[in-house]
Amino acid sequence: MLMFAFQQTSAVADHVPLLPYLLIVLGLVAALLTLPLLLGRKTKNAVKSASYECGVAPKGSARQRFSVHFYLVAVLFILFDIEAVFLFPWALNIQGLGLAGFVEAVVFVAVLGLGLGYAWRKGVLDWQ
Amino acid sequence: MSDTQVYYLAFLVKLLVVFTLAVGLVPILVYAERRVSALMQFRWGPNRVGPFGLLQPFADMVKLLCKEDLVPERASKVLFTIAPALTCIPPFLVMSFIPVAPSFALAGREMKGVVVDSPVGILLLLALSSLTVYGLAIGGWASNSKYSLLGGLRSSAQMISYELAMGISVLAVLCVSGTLNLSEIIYRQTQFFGYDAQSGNWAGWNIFAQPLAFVIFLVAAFAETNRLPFDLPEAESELVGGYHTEYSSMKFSLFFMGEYIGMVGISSVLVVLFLGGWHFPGMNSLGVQPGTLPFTLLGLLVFLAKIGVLLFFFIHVRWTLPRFRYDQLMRIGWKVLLPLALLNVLVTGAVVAGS
Amino acid sequence: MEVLERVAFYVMAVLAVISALLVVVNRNPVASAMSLVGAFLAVAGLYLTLNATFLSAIQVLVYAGAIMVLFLFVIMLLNLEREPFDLPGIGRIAGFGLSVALLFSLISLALGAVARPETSARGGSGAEIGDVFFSDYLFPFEMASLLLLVAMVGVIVVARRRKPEEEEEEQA
Amino acid sequence: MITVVDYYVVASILFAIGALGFLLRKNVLVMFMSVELMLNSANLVLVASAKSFDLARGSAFALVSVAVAAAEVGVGLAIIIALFRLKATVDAEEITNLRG
Repeated sequence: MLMFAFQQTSAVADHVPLLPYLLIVLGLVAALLTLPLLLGRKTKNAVKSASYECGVAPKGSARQRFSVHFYLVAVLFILFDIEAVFLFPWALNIQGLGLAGFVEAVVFVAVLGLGLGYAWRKGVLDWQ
Repeated sequence: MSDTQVYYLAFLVKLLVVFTLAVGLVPILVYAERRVSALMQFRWGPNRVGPFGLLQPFADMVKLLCKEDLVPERASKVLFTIAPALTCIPPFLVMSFIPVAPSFALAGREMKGVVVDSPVGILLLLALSSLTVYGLAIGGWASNSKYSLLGGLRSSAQMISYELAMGISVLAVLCVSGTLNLSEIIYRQTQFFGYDAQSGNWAGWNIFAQPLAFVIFLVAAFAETNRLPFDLPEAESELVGGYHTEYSSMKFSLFFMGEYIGMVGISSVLVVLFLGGWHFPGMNSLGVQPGTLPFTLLGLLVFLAKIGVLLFFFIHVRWTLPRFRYDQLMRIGWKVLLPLALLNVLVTGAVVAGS
Repeated sequence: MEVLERVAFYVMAVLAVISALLVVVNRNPVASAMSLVGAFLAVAGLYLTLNATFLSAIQVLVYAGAIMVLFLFVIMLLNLEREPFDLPGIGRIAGFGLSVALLFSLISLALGAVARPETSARGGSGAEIGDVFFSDYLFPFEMASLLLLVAMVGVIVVARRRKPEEEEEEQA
Repeated sequence: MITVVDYYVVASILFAIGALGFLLRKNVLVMFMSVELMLNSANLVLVASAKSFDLARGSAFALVSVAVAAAEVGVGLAIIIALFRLKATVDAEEITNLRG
C-alpha cells in the first residue's frame, strides 16, 4: 500500500523524498559534530575558554544593546517580502490577466514604492 | 527483484548521488580555490600532500577533526553547538530540489532527475536560503563575544537585504516561465530559439530573456554566500573573524562547509533558472535517445560543466575584487538592486502582458 | 496515497503540538523562538496535507524565514536573558485554568463539526490564487499594499532614533 | 480517514497552547510569539474548511492574513522596542503604567 504511494501525485507524495535526504544530511552533520569530541584533545583552562578580544582580558558582557538600525532593515525586508509573495500569483498567470492585471500590479508596486521612498528619505537605508 | 524494488533501489542511488555531489564538491572547491588563488598571485599553492597537492583537503580535514573542540565559558552551550549545523543543513537541502538531469524510464515508470520534484520548488529554495540566517545569527549570539555578535548581526542583515533583491529578480523569471516547478522552468528553456506559444518565449535560456534579472541574481548570490566582495561579515581587519570567531575544530569547518555547499547550491539555482539546467542546444541530435539512462548521464555532465564554470567565476572574483565597505554594501542592496529588480519585473510584466 | 497522507498528518500534528509546547515552556527566549520556527514548519506540513502547496511554501518563506528572524533580532537587540523561575501566583493559576477550559470547549466544538465532503473545485496553486485575487478580490489585494505601506511608515516613526536636530524641531 | 474535524482538533490544541503562553509568560516577546501561534491555528482552520468549498479562495484569504500578521509583528515589535527604551524591561507585569 505504502509502496505504491510514491507513484501518485499529491502534495505530500511530492515532498516525501525530502525525508530520507534530510536524514542522511542530519546523520552526516551529527557525525561531524561528535567526532572531534572523540578524537580531539581535551585541555581546559580559564584563558582558553575566555571569549576572544585580541588578547586583552574581556570586559563586560557581550550581551549589550546595539543599533536599532538592524531591526528597521529586518522589518523592511519582511514587508517587501510580502510584496513579492503577493506578486507571485500575478506573475504566474500574467498572460491570462493581461493589461488590466498589469495596471493593478503597477498600482500595488507603486504604493509600496512610496514606502521605500519614505524609508530612503528618513535615512533608514543609510549606514553611517 | 520486482519492478517496484528496482525502482526504489534506483531512487536510493539517485539520493546518494545528489548527496555525494553536494559533499564531494566541497574538497574539490577548497583545493581549487587555493590553487587558483596561488596561480593568480604567482605562488605555488599546496603541492606537498599527494600529487599536485591533491590530498591537501583531506589532510586539512584530518587536522580539523583532531583539533580541540573549544566552547567558550560564557556561551550558551546548546545553541552554540546547534548553530553550525543550522548554517550547513539548508544549503544541503537546496541540492535536493535541483533537477540535475533529465528523467529516464525505469521499470515502466519515470525516474526523475531530481530528488524532490516540488510544485513550488523555487519558493522553497528562496525559503531555504532565508533559513540559513538563523545559523549565523544564533552562532554570533550564543558565543557571547562582542565580535561574534556584531559579525552575526551584520551577516544576517546583509543576507536578508540581498535575499529581497534575489526574490524579486526571480519574480521576473516567473513572468516569462509561468511556473514555480523547477523541472518545468528548465523544460520551457529547452525550446531553444523556437517560439513556444504558451510562454511566449523566443530565445530559450532565460539569460537572454532576462539579462538584468540574471545580473541581479548573480550579485545577490555573492552576498548570500558571504563571498568576497561581500564577505564583510567576516572581515578580518574589522571584526576579527565575524560570527565564527569563537569556533574551533569541526564546528568551525561546518560553517565553511555551509559556505561552500551554499556556493554549489546557488550556482545550481542560477544554472536552472537562467542557463537552461542540464540542457544545451543540439543535445537531442547527438544520437542519444532522450528518456534513457545515457541521456540522463549526459545531462548530468552538462549540468556539472555549467556549475563548474560558475564556481570558477566565484573563485576568480574573490581574488580579483576588493571588499566593499558595509555602508556601500547595504546601499547597493537597497538603493540599487531592489529598485532595479522591481523595475525589471514591471517592464517584463508590461512586455509579456502586452504581447 | 491515503496512508501516506494520514501518516504525514499525524507526524506533522504531533510535531506542531510538541514544538508549540516548547515555545511556552522554554525559559530562554532564543530557544522559544527556535521552537516556534519548528511549529511553523509543522503547520506548513499540515498545509501540504491539505494540498495547499502555495500557502505551505509561503508559510515557510514568511513565517519561518522572515517573521521569526525579526523576533530573533529583537531578542538579541534587547539582550534578553533567561527568565527567572518563580512560583506561580493566583493570576497565573487562573490563567492556566482558563486555557485548559478553552482547550476543552474548543475541542468539543471541533468534534461537533460535521465533515463535509472535500469537493473544492480549485486547488491551492499560485496561479489559481492569482485568479481569485484578480477577479473577485482585487480590493483586498490593493489594500494589502496599503496596509504594508502604513506598517512601514509606522515602524519607522516608532522605532527610529530621531536625530538631535529633529528632536529640537519637535520640541519647538 | 482524515477529515476536517481532525484539523479542527489540532488547531484547537495549538490555540489553547498559544492562550496558555499568553496568560502564563511574563516576557512580552514570548507572549507575542504565543499570539502568532494562535493566529496560525486560526489560519489552519480557515484553510482546512476551505477544502470543502474553494481551496484557492481560502488560500487567498490566508495569504491576506499572513500579510496582516507580518504588518502586526513589525509594528508590535517596534512598540516593544520603544517600551523597552522607556522602562528597560520586557516583563509584562512591570509595564503597568500606560501614561508613559
